[in-house]
Amino acid sequence: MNKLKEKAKELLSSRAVQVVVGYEEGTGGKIRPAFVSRPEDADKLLYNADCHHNLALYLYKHETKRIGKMAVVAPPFVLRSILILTTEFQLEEDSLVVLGVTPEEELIEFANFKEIETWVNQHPIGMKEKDREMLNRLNAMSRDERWQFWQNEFSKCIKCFACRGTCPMCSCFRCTVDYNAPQWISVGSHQLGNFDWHLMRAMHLAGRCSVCGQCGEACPMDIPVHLLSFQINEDIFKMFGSRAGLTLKKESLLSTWKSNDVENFIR
Amino acid sequence: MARIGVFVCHCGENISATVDCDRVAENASGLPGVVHSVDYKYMCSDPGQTLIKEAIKEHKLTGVVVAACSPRMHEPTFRKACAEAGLNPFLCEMANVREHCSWVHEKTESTTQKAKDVVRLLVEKVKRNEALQPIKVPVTKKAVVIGGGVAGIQASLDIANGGHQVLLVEREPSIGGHMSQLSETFPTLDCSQCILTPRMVEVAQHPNITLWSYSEVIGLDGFIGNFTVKIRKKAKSIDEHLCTGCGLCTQKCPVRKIPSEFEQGLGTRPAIYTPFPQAVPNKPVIDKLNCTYYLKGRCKLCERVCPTQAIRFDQPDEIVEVQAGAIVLATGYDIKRTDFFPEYGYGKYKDVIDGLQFERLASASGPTGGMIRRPSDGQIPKNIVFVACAGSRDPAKGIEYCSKICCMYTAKHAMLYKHKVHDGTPYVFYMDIRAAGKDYDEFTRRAIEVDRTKYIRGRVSRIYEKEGKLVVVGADTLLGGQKVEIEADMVVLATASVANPGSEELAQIVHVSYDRYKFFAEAHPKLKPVETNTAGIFLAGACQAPKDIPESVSAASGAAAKVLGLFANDELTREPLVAVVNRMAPPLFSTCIGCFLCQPVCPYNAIEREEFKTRDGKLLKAVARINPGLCQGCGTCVALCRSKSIDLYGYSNKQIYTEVSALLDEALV
Amino acid sequence: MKLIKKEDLPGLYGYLASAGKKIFAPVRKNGMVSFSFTSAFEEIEMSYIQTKLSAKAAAFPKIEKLMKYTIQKEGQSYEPYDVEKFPGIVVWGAHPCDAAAFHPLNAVFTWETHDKYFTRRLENLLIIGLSCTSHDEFCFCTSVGVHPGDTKGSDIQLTPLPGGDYLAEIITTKGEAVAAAVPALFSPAPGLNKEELVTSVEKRFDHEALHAKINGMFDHPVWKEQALRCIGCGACTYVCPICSCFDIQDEGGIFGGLRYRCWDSCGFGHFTIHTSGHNPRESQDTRWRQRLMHKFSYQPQRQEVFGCVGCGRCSRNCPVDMNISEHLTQIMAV
Amino acid sequence: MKIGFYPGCSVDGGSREYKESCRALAKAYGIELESVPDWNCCGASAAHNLNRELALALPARILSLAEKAGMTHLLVPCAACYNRLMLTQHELMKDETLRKNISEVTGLEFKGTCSILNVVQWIQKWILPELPEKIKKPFDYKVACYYGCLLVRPHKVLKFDRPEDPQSLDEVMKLIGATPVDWAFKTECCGAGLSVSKTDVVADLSGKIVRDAVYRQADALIVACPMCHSNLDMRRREINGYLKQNVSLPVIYVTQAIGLALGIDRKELGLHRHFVPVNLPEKAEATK
Amino acid sequence: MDQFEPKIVAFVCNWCTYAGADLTGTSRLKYAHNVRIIRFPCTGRIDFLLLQQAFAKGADGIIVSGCHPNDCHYTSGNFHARRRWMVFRQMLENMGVEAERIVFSWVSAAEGAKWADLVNETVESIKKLGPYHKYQDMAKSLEEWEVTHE
Repeated sequence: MNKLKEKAKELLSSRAVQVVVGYEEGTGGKIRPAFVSRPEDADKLLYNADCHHNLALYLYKHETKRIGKMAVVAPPFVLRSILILTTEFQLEEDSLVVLGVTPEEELIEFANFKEIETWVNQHPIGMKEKDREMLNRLNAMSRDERWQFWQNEFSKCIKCFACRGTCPMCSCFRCTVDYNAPQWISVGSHQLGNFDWHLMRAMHLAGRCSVCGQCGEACPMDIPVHLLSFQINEDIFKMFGSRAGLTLKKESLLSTWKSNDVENFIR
Repeated sequence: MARIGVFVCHCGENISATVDCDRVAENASGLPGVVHSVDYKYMCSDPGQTLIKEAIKEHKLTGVVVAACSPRMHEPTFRKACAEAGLNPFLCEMANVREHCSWVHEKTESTTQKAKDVVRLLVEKVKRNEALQPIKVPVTKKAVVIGGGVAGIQASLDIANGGHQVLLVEREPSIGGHMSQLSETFPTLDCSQCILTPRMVEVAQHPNITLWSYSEVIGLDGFIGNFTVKIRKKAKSIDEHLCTGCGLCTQKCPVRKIPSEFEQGLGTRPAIYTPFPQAVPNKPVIDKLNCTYYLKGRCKLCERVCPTQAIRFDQPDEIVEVQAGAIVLATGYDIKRTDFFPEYGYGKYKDVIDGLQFERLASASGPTGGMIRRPSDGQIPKNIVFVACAGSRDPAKGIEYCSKICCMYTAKHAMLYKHKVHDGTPYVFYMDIRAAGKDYDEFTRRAIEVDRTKYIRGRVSRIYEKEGKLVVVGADTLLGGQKVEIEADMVVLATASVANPGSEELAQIVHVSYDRYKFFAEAHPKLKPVETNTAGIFLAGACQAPKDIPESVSAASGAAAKVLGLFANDELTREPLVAVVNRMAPPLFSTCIGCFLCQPVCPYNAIEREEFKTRDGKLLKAVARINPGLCQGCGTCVALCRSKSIDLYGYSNKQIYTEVSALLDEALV
Repeated sequence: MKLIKKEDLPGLYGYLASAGKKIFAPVRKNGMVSFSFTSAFEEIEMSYIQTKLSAKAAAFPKIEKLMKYTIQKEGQSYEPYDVEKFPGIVVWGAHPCDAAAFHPLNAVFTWETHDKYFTRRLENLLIIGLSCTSHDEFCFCTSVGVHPGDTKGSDIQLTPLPGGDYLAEIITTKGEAVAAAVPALFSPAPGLNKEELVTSVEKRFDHEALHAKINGMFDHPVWKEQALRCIGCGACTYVCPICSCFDIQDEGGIFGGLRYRCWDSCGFGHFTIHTSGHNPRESQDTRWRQRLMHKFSYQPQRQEVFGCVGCGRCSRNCPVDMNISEHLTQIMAV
Repeated sequence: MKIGFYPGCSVDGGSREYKESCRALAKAYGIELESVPDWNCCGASAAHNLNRELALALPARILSLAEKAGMTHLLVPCAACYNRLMLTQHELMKDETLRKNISEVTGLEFKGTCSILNVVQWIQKWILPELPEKIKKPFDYKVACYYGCLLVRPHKVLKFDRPEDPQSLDEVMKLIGATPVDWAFKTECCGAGLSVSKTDVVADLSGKIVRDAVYRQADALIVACPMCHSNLDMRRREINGYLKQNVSLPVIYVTQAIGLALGIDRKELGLHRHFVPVNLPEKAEATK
Repeated sequence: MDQFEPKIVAFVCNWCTYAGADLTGTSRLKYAHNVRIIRFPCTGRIDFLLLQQAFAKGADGIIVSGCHPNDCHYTSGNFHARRRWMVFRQMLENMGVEAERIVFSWVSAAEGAKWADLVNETVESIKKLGPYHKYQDMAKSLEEWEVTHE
């Protein structure tokens, strides 16, 4: 990881970038996002398997953008997010230096986003064992059991929107849940409001999710919301053979179609 | 506070027979916001309409619900009535209690209940309707026709004869297209040029037609009725006003060995040339890539011989912008060539030629004066093989479609050959004979029965040269797939018809969609064959799909009719049921964040990028904007927009959401 | 100072339950301790450092229904919920920070207007406090004037003894009433120094000094710096025992519905947005500043209470580890 | 430098000279051909038209082993093997579940990271670059390049050369000084599938190939597939019978031809192993 | 309770299915009365949130119907819709919602009879499934909310 620190130092002292968005150690060994704008602070940057925050989130916020040009420490899921955000016009290639980090914790630099595209296609992201197990458990359930499972989980929800806040793909300024003409989704965190919210969110992420799992990590009430996106992501791959974040082509799953999309339920 | 009027129609007995109309009206009168509710025998009758008009005035109604037949039947009627009473027509809605209720159910309580529900639903909707103004778009009554083949010519003439200005833009030095290259035409075997050239001349002389040959469209802005077309007029290096077309220069030009495009490379032309004798305009252009002066800086022989000093070596390309109300695309087609068929040795063996080349050989004005001669040694071929479906209907070659014209022209070629070489034997390899069309099948039968053409049902696997012969290896599927080998003197490939090179580029320039074969896509495969998805842009001829002459011509006339229809009005009035992206004060400008996922969703390319900038030009925000001239109001973008920043007039989020809620807000059954 | 044996706690629980009280106590469910309504003493978790959600829900639930309304042609009619029907609630085993939090919360709901829903719930509240015998790196109560043994806010305060029994301090008349009702459960306490029983939380800063300093820091750059990683969610405010912001909503159809209030958060970008689209707090740092200023500058000024009891929940539950005590310490340093 | 090498049964056995000439070439370039450890049958013989799972599992195992051995490139001289390996990689890469299933069968992970090269691709990548300066004795002969069916088809999977009229071998031959003839049988079937069972059909099919090559006055047939070779070389007696004449036209592997141009010893190239003796007309020594 | 009469909402496009349902009427074909039709310009306009809302408001079944593929008045609205429903339906399955209560169909302006059959079949199948209590109870959660329900 010294490579990363050195690179960050170099970028900052050469003023190539004004801030490096990365990871640092927080309270009690927790990992948290870090914003380094002085070369001497670069030493606190780190990267390891516990770095789960999806830093792509910060790349388009005006709060960070106003600091100046950014460099970002980018594990594979951040790389995918960067591609998605680029296809959605939320990022410009020239406003960003991407410091890729491989699961082996090695630094990879990219001359341009095209290279990122190539790289992510050569390096599929595996699902965490516990998530894989949970999905298998859910799929093994009867539908009523699944309903019950999610009802219980959602009953914990307090509508703090940490899942939304921490997700780079929730790039909307005004979320549908904040829209009140009409009030599509109840504001109160009662059972219906919670259910509608989580269903709507999962749908709005379908075909756009970089499967980083950060929404689940962020939930203070330990609701595994990320599983909704993980599962549909798998289903979408089965149905359409595509995964989000692997291309710079501007063709989001639900904004495109094929005349030969195969479905078996329309009469 | 809303003041809604509800008017329940009996439609004679049609509704009242199964629906208890007065109870429906009474129930409606109990709904919040309803200030007036009546039922009447015939709402669409004059007295019925008067009833509504008076109620609007008397009760100061802010919305009207007519519970009667299907809105597809009488919505215009009642909206007009409201307008006459001073109520914005878009504040009138219809509850369909006939087609969807009284006619499909027996007389029961639930039927009346259903009527009540539907009325309640529309009352809630109409409360949220907005007064809308129809969109008016001025129309520039001038058409630009792109492509001067037979389709372009026909479209231009029809529009011009309709009394409107036409600008015909042709890429080549002359109009005429592929048809001018043809010898005879099926199924009548009349000479192509004889029927085409008069039309070409008519174009040149028509007061309403401006012809720009040697020109290309390089840009298009605007929308239906209001296009700005950007055109490059390539330098012809001559002053057209001075040039008389005497042709002296073309005779004197020392560079003579340039393969002629018009002759499909079977003949040659000089560097300053007119493609063919009957060219329109019949004035030469200088081919800069081959002219000695442009290459080496000396010669200028043409300049010296020109009696009118019309040569202009320093003439630059000219870029012109033209205003137009409608565009007709008539860019035609091309055929597959050269090493696309390595197995047929096309491009390798001189005597393996394509259909257009054969047309030139057979043409009286062609390089051989109409004699069928082998390009290699000028011998008259005694055995000639025609290969139909060369590339067409061949997934392996990536061309799955049928090129449509080959069956017919191959039969024609066989006949022409037989008429010129009586002792020769024509063979035709084919998959199926597709001769659907007036006098078409009779024609192919003639080729087989009268002219004794040997038709072999099977495909050719390989053609190779051996001892001066072309060995054609194929199969005869009617003989149980037996292998056939024919030693031919000449082979003619009916190569697949494909989209013109550059059609994709043009499609992107003018924003029309195209299919996977790069042919332009019609707006609707059945009902809108000459329209494109972009309003105001129409299709004529083979640029949409392979077509023969009569089809191209009728498509062209169809397109012209559409244009004339459009030009019949000074301004377009469009229902304002269009989508709109919200706007608000800076620094937000809109809740749209400009992800532009809506752009690929729009079938009409109506979604544009609007940029908000600081005074010094720094980009603050880019958001979506919907061009009301192009939007057709399908609302797909509205449903897709995550932040609900897009809404659709007439079917707004508020309206529809309320409909769903209102429906179920009370017991349905 | 009394003693209550651990085997007598169920008795106390039983009495309160039989007295028709709903008992709101820490319960451990799938790895998470949270205040919930219990039906048996066995459900209760007595040894915990901090619950996920605070006890504030007992008086300020995440959803409080205010009234029913109906819409008829003639007009609308309203039917407010009857606060007299509110149940009596016992908050069982609240640590001193949670117990202390009801005071500043009350200060908000009785400031200028008198919120009948909250105050009635508070009146019906009996708080059985539980001194802290352990803490974690997030606890900083001592820095904001609360102490792990404090009895402020509790009616009865229990302090765990090594053996498992509890010291019981009867603080208020409410508490006395209970003790008087079940005297058998309480025995005289052995002479013990309570101080030695409770944990000691290191003091990181002085809240009065902080108050004095932060008042003048409105335009200080530190906010921008600190708020950079904040994702603008509401986790901190919803787990906070004092945050009291709420939203009011109507839900229903064309013929009527009901009005309720529910938790809201100053962390949300839309919290202050105007219809025009203008937003007085349009960047996250201004929202973060608002949260701290409100707790340590405005509330002390206007209501003479601090908006923080140092329970550390906001930091424990922050998805990006916005550690409040760390930030406050930093603010003291700048 | 090291490159993965998958001999397969024929190159390892009947067509040993092919392997020998590959190795000889490699040696001349200081390339080490490292055989895939514990390699198995590619399934070209029977498996691929009997049992799909087996047909995929066999090559998958080979590729997995290659990956495990850290091979980034794998040279597969036999066109049949090459074809099987390519098809398998194609199938598995486009279907995740299938990939999983097959991995379970082989018990080895399959990543698809190893790029498979047929002999021509290998030559293009590693041999051509320094070829001109290495040539000792230009291979100055008229040659008929015979590609056979498996080297260039199916095109949508192999993406190698033009399926109907391939050119790559001709290009290589030109580079070593040979003159490729234009002929019609580059990709016609040699009857490999029936090589053992129906030699009369082989005689017919291969016979036509040989005949045209002779008619085009070729001095040699150039091949890149052991199947083709054995048919055109080993079955020459039947072919002669079919053609009713004795044809002495030699059949030479592309690797042997290059080897000769590089002046590598005939024995090292295994030329002595052919059934049809390779005696090319002596040309004026043109050493450079 | 007497015979269960399901509440069914139909979301249909204006150009094909709405017209098709009109044809059912003009041909006087009878069908079950349980369905209420809401008219959209195109299936592409139908927001999945509306389906959630319909269930929440107490619908036992939903019909979504528009133009056959390639027949869309707007050429591609129904293709977009199809993808949306493919994903949405799967999502409902994953969350344990009884997706078969939503019946998707292509009904053209010429298929008056098909519309009648579609409605009747849907009503029958929903009757078999019974009222969608699960969802409706969840929707009542606010009315039944008590602070003691924490």
